[in-house]
Amino acid sequence: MIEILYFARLREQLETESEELELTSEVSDIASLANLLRSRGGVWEEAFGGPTMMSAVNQEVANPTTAIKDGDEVAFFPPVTGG
Amino acid sequence: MIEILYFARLREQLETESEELELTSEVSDIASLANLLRSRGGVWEEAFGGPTMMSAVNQEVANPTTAIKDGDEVAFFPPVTGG
Amino acid sequence: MNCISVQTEPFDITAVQDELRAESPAIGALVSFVGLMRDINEGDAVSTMTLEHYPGMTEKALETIVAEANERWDLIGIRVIHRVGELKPQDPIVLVAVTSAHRGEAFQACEFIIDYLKSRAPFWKKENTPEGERWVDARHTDKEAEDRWSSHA
Amino acid sequence: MNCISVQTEPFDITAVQDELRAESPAIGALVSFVGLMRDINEGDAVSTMTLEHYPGMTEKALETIVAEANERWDLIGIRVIHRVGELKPQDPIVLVAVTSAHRGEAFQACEFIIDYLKSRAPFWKKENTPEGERWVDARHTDKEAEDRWSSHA
Repeated sequence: MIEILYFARLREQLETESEELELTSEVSDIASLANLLRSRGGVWEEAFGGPTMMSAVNQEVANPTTAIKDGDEVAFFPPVTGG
Repeated sequence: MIEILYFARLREQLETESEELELTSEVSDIASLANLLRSRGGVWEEAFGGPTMMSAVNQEVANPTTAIKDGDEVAFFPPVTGG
Repeated sequence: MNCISVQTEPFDITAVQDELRAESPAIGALVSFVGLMRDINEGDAVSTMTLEHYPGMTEKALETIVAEANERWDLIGIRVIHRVGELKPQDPIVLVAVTSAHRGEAFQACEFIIDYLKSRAPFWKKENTPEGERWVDARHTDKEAEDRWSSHA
Repeated sequence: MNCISVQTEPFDITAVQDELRAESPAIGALVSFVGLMRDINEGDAVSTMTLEHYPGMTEKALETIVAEANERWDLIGIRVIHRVGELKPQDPIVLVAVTSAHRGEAFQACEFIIDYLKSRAPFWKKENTPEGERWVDARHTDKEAEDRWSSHA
């Protein structure tokens, strides 16, 4: 099981703040998880089809090849705009 | 007639804060004025013999070729150390 | 000393700077950056703004940025304070203040921290304009500002 | 708005920054530098310091520096305050504060102004140490800091 968090514009677009997901063998890193989410179609396909998504694993900035394992906290969000 | 001002370490070394000087034909710029002052000997020769003197004419930073004319306010001082 | 804070309450720019410069008589320079909410963005009037963040990760990201600044430069103290929640025009959004013995290091570290914060720390701005709410898009120049520092590594 | 002041009285960093950032809702960035008196210089303890200046020329020099910063960058406000007379360790000596719409310009202008001030404005520091009074020598690094800006011209 992993926890997935969505923030800002993405949270509104997906109408989802967070979810729990059972890890399957097809999901090993950020790229494969994003593929799985995109395959849900609709707003998910739209949201995960673009090139400018940022991600984090256990609260540290991740990239497509960052590994995901059971118990991880994964987050997806748009480019940051603080400061 | 010009007014000459001396500041900081230089003022203490020369034991002079300011003086008035009648311009002669040999003084046309900062370099020739410094030569005249150096020719006084003693502490004047010491002070104006070094390479690191700064100068100003009418309160603007000058260099050896800056012209001096009657009525000018000329200043000599060590490199600045404010801020 | 280094302090990081993410808070909904306004912060006192003065108190922070006074505290920071009193920390050591070896401090010769204090450089501070205050980011303020503007009333115009991309040509439109903005009446209020809401700042969302990722609690937990935000603090971690700021700690990483501060630790990296301390590795790169010889600093005495650092403060990073970032507001979240509702803001009005002219409200301070972020304060980055750095002290060091000499000014060059304080200037570089302060700019480094705000550049990295802008492209790495998980904060998002949503503006209220006469046309309704809108999420602020990341500025291309912020990424460029961050990239500058890579060549120093 | 630009203000320059050379004064024997201590200055209020807060009041200056508050005034500066209240000037316009278009301000997105406030960068400030405070130069503080250190208790150690060149390895020796310093108990007090006296700052001498060239009245008249000092103000002219600061005005020239501020005018040049305004020509180079798109700024909203500038404050330059420099103390003269007797100072104690941890006293602020100089404040340079700059506001602009975006941070890059404010950072560059603030550093430019203090770099130029350090090598162009007629101030001289005399320190009191256990061995007696001594004039502070100009730091070579200040001249280098100023020279950096020539390549931008």
